[in-house]
Amino acid sequence: MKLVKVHITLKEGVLDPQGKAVQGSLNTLGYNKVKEVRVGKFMELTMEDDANVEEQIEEMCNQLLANPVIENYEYTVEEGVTQ
Amino acid sequence: MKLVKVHITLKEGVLDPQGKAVQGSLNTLGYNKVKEVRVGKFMELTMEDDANVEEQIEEMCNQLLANPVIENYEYTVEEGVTQ
Amino acid sequence: MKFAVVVFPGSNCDRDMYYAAKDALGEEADLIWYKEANLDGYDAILIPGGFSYGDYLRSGAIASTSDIVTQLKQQAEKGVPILGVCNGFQILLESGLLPGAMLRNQNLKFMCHFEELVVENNQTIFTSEYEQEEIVSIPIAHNEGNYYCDDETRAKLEENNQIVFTYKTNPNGSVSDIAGIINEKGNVLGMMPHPERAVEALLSSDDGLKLFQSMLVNWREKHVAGA
Amino acid sequence: MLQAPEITPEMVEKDKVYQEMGLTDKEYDMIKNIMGRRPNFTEIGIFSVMWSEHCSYKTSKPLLKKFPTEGPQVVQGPGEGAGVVDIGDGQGVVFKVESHNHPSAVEPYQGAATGVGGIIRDVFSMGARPIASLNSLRFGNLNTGRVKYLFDEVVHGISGYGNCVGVPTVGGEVQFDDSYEGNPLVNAMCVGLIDTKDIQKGIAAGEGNTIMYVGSKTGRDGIHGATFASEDLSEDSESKRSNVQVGDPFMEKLLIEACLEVIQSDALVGIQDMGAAGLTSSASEMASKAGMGMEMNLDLIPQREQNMTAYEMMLSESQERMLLCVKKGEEQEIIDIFKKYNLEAVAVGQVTEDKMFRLLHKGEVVADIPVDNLAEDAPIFHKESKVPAYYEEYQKMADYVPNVDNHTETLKQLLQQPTIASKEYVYDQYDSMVQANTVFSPGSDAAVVRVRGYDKAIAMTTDCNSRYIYLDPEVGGQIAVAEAARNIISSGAKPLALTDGLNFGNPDKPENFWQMEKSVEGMSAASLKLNTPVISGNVSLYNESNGQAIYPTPVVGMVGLHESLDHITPSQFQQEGDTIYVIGETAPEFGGSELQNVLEGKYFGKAPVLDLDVEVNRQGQLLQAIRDGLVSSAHDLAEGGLGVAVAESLFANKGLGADIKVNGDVTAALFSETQSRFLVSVPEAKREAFEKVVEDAQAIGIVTNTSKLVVNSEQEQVINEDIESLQQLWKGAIPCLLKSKA
Ligand SMILES: Nc1ncnc2c1ncn2[C@@H]1O[C@H](COP(=O)(O)OP(=O)(O)O)[C@@H](O)[C@H]1O
Ligand SMILES: [Mg+2]
Repeated sequence: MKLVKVHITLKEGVLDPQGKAVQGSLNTLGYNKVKEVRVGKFMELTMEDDANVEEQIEEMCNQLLANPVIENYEYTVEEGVTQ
Repeated sequence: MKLVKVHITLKEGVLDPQGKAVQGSLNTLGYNKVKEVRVGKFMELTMEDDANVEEQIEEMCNQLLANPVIENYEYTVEEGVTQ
Repeated sequence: MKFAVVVFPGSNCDRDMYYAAKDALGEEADLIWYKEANLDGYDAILIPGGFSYGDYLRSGAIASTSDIVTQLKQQAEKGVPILGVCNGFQILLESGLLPGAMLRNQNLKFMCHFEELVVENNQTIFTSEYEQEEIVSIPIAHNEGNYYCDDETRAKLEENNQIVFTYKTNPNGSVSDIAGIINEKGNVLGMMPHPERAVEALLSSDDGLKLFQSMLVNWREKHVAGA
Repeated sequence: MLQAPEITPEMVEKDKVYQEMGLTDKEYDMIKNIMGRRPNFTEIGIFSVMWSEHCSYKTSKPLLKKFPTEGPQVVQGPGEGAGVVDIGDGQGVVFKVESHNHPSAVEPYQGAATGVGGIIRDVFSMGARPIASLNSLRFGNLNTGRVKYLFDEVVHGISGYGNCVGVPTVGGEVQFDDSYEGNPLVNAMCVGLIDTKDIQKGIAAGEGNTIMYVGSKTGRDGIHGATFASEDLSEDSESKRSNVQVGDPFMEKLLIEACLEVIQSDALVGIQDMGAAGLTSSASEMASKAGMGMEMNLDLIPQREQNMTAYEMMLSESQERMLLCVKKGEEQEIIDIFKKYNLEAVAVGQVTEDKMFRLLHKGEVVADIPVDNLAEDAPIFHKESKVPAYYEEYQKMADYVPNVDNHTETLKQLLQQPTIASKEYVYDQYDSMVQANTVFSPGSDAAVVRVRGYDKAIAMTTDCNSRYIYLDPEVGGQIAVAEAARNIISSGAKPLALTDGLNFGNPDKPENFWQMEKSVEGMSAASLKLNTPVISGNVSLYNESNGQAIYPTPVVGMVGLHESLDHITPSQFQQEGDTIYVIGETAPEFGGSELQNVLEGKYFGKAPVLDLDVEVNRQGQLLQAIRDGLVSSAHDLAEGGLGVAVAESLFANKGLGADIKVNGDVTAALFSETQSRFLVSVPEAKREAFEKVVEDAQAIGIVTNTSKLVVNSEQEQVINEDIESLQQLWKGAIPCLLKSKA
């Protein structure tokens, strides 16, 4: 088994209303050191071992997991626990 | 500046409708090696340097960023770029 | 009877709630902007639906950190009736006034339509005008109405009769078909369906009116001499 | 530090930089003439957006002049953010439709979301509270993954934005045709309610008055893609390139509440939203309309990104921004109101007398343009028009005669046509009830929203059968308006006025321009006859992919008034024993019909005939019958004809059935799409009175309690089917298509 961790973040310059709202709230709560917040997604995929895992992940990210028009993705592959 | 990366994941045992849906779609698209998907959040906070950054992050996570009833959080602190 | 309707940035059922109390029920009501709020002197507090703070992060999460929630907790402690509908329910969960949390609807879609609810407990100050097991038609309109709690909490809710409304046909995946729950003390009710949208036959149903009437009847019994 | 683009006025001219911005050589010369010098990069950018079709209507203006725009009910015709019609009691209804087609093709969720946001701003910038949204959507057929994705994400975007801002989405339409495959249409309509004394204008009047900016900060969103076309693509330019506009409905909700409070302040002179061409169009239009000039200091513009150039700021289409003109010295009052909502209003300039549009940035004048040339006096071009060959061919064709032997099966097929099938999958995702005024949510002919506190309600609908318009733009244009009016009438309201969303292909192709011209003529004729003037609208051209234009799609958004809540009439049968009537004769008309599509897989031939006098007469009589309390339900006959209309009338109230008898050719009786017809149910006791009021009504059957649809011809029984099974097919069709593998 493989454990794939995918990080999906908004491209630079793309408005992040959610991040803005979270930042505003943190500032209101008194956390004034917080200057910016960007909110993205974090996905963990458990995959059966396969020769071309990486290739598949690339494809999945482009096709479904990320929206390439506004998002970037990054991923890592770790050895997962076999159940 | 510090760059704080926060990972928020659903607790084990909490059903993840979004993860289930993503897994379903991936399987439909032919990615049959994907056995499980969990969807969480990934936040990047840019913070001014401060002695007790870690303490503040803990607090922010508990107070707002994560909901302890359903979520776990983890974070790392990196040196960020000073603008 | 005097109702307070708390308005957060992004609340959007505030006026609906206000009109339900004022026009449909015929009692006094004030819209109260969250910043200026003083909740003293109200006989009941209504937390309306909508998208406080855009529902960003988690529905109700950001609103639950605002100062007014401290006041809400005090009023709850004093026994003042508090009704949270939809986003109001989510705020009550996020602030810990009610147990559990909301997940996204099982089908991951916002849904808006009438649902049949079962009145599971008509022994509360919010439901005394309903029959036990009465089936009522009240609309839902939410994206995150999939109520979740762990088994222990659920057992406790059941034991204490805290489950007030269930869905006849579960639309969103909620644990035990839960549509609305009350706190142990019996004065804080949270529900996803919108009773304030069902107070006039012209708008397809007035089944929600009895909820407001129950609040009024119970308030009168407590406060009006000779009632 | 980044300077203003290092493209000199000389380079603009020599390298024809303006061409990449969409300006022609001729237009450049006109601009040079106006300026009396070579325009710089920022200035030419400003001209390019203001002279674009979207802002200037340079090719459509001559056509739009044909629309009737006046009537006693019209308070505000075309020209402002949205039109206004009178509904009595000092109140008005404000409405407009807007397209967001291209943004939705690129990023469907955000494209649709920001489309909804944009039209809502148009309405509240008039001073009205938005009370309802509708939309009109077109996609390719649901058989490719991309089309399904576009469909799902557009709906999701409308739902995500509309639900959050708290404006109920109460109606709309969705149709599917291959012509929209690469170029979906997303038209959004918003309806607002106003006390007519509160109507605001987008003007910057009064020398020295202050221009204020409020809302989201300006980023590099949606800037004219031309900017970086003149640079090599490098890492650096990639990161600077303009971004997809992202909507923030939460910000919009705050703006709605704050602006509605601000309009009550005497300090406010004018207010306008920043829509297409953002700061440029709002600012120059406000000044030009007031006969004034304006000076802005761009250093003061709230910016989301670093090192933005004047060009970028002026062309940015960041969402959720408003521009205000405020009396000098009274700014604080405005600032305080916005502050309550956690919004910052910032003074960025002032009104001048010299009619110049002057921009300062970092101590320099970066633009100085005669403002009227940007707005009121932008040029107009007359395009060539030519009758397309296909049209002449269709006109010569013999009438299409469909061959149906099993009417039950055909009815089932029709009910599953995506265009006819239930759109519940779509509208269940919309909050159609927020504000607690929705009497009829999606699923009826027209949506009905009551006016709280009064014995009246507003009916609204969007309609456009683009197949008819493709076959015959003039008749099709008439039909679009007539059908919208039929929907309003069926609900028991009197049609008041309409807004149009003109979606066409490239107008430089004479055949496309002919389609535009003829449909506008048809729409104009019908609006005039039906007394529903055009009070606002939108034009979207260049809807093509791979050189293939969409079907001409001039969407009609219509609003009507119920003068009493008692007039509100459902479109579905209500009770057993009522008599079922069809109003209007049926002829065998199948050109452009759904039946033709089912049998032939395409649309061809002649569009159905429309007689506007007959239409007006029937609509008037039906409305009279409704107002006299004679009618239990009324539904217009549209796609799929009588068969589909009867079935649809049975899907709301469980247990009801219908038993009807048809005369003559069964296929025509059941599936012809002859115009100007209605399906009405009337209580037994009211039959006589009803027949006196409505001349062309024929009783065809009765509402039963059998849960069955039974149709007999003169010879035999042609349909005997459980409603339940018909309903399942109708409801399941779209979800089923979406689930099936592409
Ligand atoms: N995109 C949409 N948004 C909201 N409601 C819709 C949409 N599409 C269709 N509907 C609703 O579904 C119902 C049927 O639509 P349609 O078949 O176009 O009706 P009609 O032929 O009577 O105009 C109407 O009530 C309409 O408002
Ligand atoms: Mg209709």
